[in-house]
Amino acid sequence: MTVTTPSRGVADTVSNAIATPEKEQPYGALGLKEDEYLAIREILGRRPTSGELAMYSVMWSEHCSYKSSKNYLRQFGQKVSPSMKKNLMVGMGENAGVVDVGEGWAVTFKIESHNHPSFIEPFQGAATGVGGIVRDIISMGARPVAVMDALRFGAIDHPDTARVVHGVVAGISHYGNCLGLPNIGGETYFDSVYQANPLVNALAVGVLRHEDLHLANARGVGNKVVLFGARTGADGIGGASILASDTFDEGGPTKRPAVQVGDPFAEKVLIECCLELFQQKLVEGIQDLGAAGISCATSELASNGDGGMFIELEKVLLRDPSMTAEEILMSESQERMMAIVTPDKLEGFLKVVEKWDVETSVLGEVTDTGRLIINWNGEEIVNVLPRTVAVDGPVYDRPVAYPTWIDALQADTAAVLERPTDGAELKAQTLSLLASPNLADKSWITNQYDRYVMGNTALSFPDDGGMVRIDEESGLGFAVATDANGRYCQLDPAQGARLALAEAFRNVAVTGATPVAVSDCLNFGSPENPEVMWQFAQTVEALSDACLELDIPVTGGNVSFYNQTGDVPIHPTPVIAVLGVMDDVAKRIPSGWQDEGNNIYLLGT
Amino acid sequence: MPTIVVEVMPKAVLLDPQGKAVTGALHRLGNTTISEVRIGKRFELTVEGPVDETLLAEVRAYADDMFSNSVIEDVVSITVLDPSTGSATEAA
Amino acid sequence: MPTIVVEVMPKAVLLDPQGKAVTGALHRLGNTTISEVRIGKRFELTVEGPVDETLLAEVRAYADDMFSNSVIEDVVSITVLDPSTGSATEAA
Amino acid sequence: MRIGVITFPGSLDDRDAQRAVRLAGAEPVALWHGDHDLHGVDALVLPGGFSYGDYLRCGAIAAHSPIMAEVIDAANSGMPVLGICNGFQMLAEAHLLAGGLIRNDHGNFICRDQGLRVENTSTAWTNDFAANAEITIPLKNGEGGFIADADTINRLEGEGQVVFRYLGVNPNGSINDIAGVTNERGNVVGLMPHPEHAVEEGFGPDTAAAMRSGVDGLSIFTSAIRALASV
Ligand SMILES: Nc1ncnc2c1ncn2[C@@H]1O[C@H](COP(=O)(O)OP(=O)(O)O)[C@@H](O)[C@H]1O
Repeated sequence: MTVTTPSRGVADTVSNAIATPEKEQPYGALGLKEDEYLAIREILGRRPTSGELAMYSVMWSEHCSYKSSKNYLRQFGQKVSPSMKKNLMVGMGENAGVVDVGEGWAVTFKIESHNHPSFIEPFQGAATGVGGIVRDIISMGARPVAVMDALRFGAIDHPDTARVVHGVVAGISHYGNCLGLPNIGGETYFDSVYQANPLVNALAVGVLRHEDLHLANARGVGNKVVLFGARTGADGIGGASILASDTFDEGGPTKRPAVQVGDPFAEKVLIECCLELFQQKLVEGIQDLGAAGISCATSELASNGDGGMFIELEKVLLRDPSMTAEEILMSESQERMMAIVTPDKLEGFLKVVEKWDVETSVLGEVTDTGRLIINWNGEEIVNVLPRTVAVDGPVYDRPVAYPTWIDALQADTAAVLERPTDGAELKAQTLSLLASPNLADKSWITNQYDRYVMGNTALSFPDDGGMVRIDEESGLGFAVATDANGRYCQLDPAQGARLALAEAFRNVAVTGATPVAVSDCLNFGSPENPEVMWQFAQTVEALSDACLELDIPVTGGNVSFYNQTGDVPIHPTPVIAVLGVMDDVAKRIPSGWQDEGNNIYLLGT
Repeated sequence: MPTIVVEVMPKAVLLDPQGKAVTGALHRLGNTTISEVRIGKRFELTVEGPVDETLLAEVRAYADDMFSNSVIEDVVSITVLDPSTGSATEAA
Repeated sequence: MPTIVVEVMPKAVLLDPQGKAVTGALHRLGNTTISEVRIGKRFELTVEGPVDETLLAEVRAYADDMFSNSVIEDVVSITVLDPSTGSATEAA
Repeated sequence: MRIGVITFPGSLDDRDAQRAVRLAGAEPVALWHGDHDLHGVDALVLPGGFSYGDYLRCGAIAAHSPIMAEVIDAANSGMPVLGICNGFQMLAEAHLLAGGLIRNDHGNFICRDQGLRVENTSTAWTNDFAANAEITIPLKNGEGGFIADADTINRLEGEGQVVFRYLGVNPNGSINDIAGVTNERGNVVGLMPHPEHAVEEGFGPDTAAAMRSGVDGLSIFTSAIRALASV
């Protein structure tokens, strides 16, 4: 038997992999450790094909596999009371959590990071961050109805800060406005720890009728696997694994082409198209394509389903016909979705996508083999147990170490600071506080965001929480707030996390809404740094305990590690989002004095 | 007065959403022969005085640094137009 | 495959705020010789098959009607680039 | 009274415009850009949004939509046609209204509660306002700078075709603070600010009386109903 070396267009096949066990593979460059590579060989009983290696490498990256955080995140699922579960229609683990808000309505929301891409290309990085989180919301069967953004930038007077700030804000503005989603709030802080590692956390909220709930699973032998939306291109290849799992310092620019370019128009059309598909009950399962693209969508859909999946990869519509099979598997092209459709509904499905001018290709079908098999021009290039790619990735119990510097930091209290001694000094101090970037007016940001679109915004800038009407008849609505204070968390991660939760909870409560669910975006340094891991452990433990105490479930979120410049990690920054339910938005309570003659009360301790 | 023309295009491997939208419009209008449209920018710089090597070096730097974003765009040409002679000279 | 390049500029008599902003930026960076920057668009149309007079007429119509808005912009050139011969032919 | 609201791919404020039509007392009719059918409506609204991503020029690709042929015929035969923001840009691209709209002079998208003066109250969309009424409605756009050559501006000003003018702040660099214009006949009106976001108390712009209580936009829609009732 002659063995061909894989090259452009000719992929490394399974039989090729069996015949050439000794072939050296670039697992290191793809971000896999040696023992991880050996584990893949063990799972497969042979060396992986290059396509399989591509899939495992992106799916086993920190970003997709949560390998350093999984052991901790379990607590969110364990520390729950029956009342916390009562209104939860979908909990952690799906694309986004779903909460029953009454009257047959449900709300889904989630916050996610796009930090590293936003440093490399601020505009596109932040824009595609919004795009990604919105697709998570659509894939639950919901109409996205609002976005928020929690931002951290470097020192305001650093020469690079303007590039990042203006790029990020313009990117969020461009994508969110163009989707027609009101921006109902967020946060903006400047601190030099975020200099080469800004944080861009985007939150989206969606609403749906109970019966419209959709999940990401591929069930039913013979059902079709359909890819629709934008064409697959060579942008963002390896973006998830390389951008989100490794620090970049000097090596930055060489990885630049790994950015993705967003097309909010394509996403807007995709939203309307999906909603029409849902309304006509034309899809069984659905998954958005984000980090790890087709690798992620196929393996997750298959492992959440009850059988296997077979697809023919050459049927993927390409923007660049010279792309290799591996590149297609890894591409992070935006604005794509994958659906499972029963054969009898395929015609109806194709009619709807055609109406919206959305390109579509039927890639294959659900099988009963239990395996995910991918062919490329008639040859098998992937044959794996889907769970081994999507679910049973490596799990690490990383070493933790108490950061001894924290004692000195805590001892250095504000008590030692000099106090103003006269009125003039007090005035000067007050003025400099008011002028400090973190307290100053943020309207130069919020004025770039559309807060009116959809006509349901009951609260937004400058209120502490945003509020949106769901039902025009009854006035039912929801409120959301996000909060985090990295400086508190640096001093004491556990207390900082509790404070962030408490503040978001209060910000929702003061609008008049009842807090019902939490989503969190945990932004930390490298998990390979034991002190960072200690901060992370403290945070998750405290947060899960505090949620139990407040009787409010965590329904989903995101972990972003490797946020650091050189060896210096960012302050631990767990951004906490709290969702509340408001039975009638007409009764909302805005911040700020409303009417002359009102009494003023100070509550609490 | 001479004019320096700098042309910038989105990188070929990256998505050009604008171009995609226009391609779609042409196809809806019935065109079948134009397979792709990509849209970039054309900068016309009016220069006071002569165009010398110092200025061209400066313009090349602006082109790379300000007129284009090297992460997502390429400078495809820099040309000097001299209206008095009607000549066009490639300068990059 | 041949490429047709269409170039569009804002009308000279009208304000070009984008160009004005870039001019200002150049001056703040210390440049004194570039008196004005104007920013237009460059369309690259990839054509399947030969470029004939019919297609060029069609492209001229698109250029006037869609690629530019005659109220505020001018089509400044239409050029056919043939990669096989390396030639560039003015077509408008 | 049936008022059609056309949805283009990328339209965003179409459902809001339908709500405004309903709150004003007419029946909203959803129309689709790809149809050649106005379904017998009495008036038309081209809503705001980012049709076709606002790529190329805002409204330029939408102006080539199939339904625009019917819109142009209807406008030329006197039907009241309103273009809001992106809709205004489409009407300008289709040459139903004079001038063009370009990128804001400050380069950014801007969302704000905007003061306006209604300078022509004889159009199909402004007859329900008092002369020179000062109103506040939300404005939100990235390319709202109105531009035209000097002759056109002189003609628009001279003939009273400037319908809305920005008050206080010029938010985008529009020539002469022009926020909205009409055609000679007064049936076609385009404006950058969004009257459909100021039709319902609790969800509108802030006013001196209370937060989010502004409903000044409603009169634009009631004007059309009045105009139709009087023919
Ligand atoms: N990046 C942002 N995106 C959206 N809204 C923001 C952003 N930053 C701040 N805001 C909004 O600005 C207002 C004031 O924010 P902030 O200064 O953080 O106030 P506070 O300290 O009272 O929370 C809030 O309504 C907040 O939601």
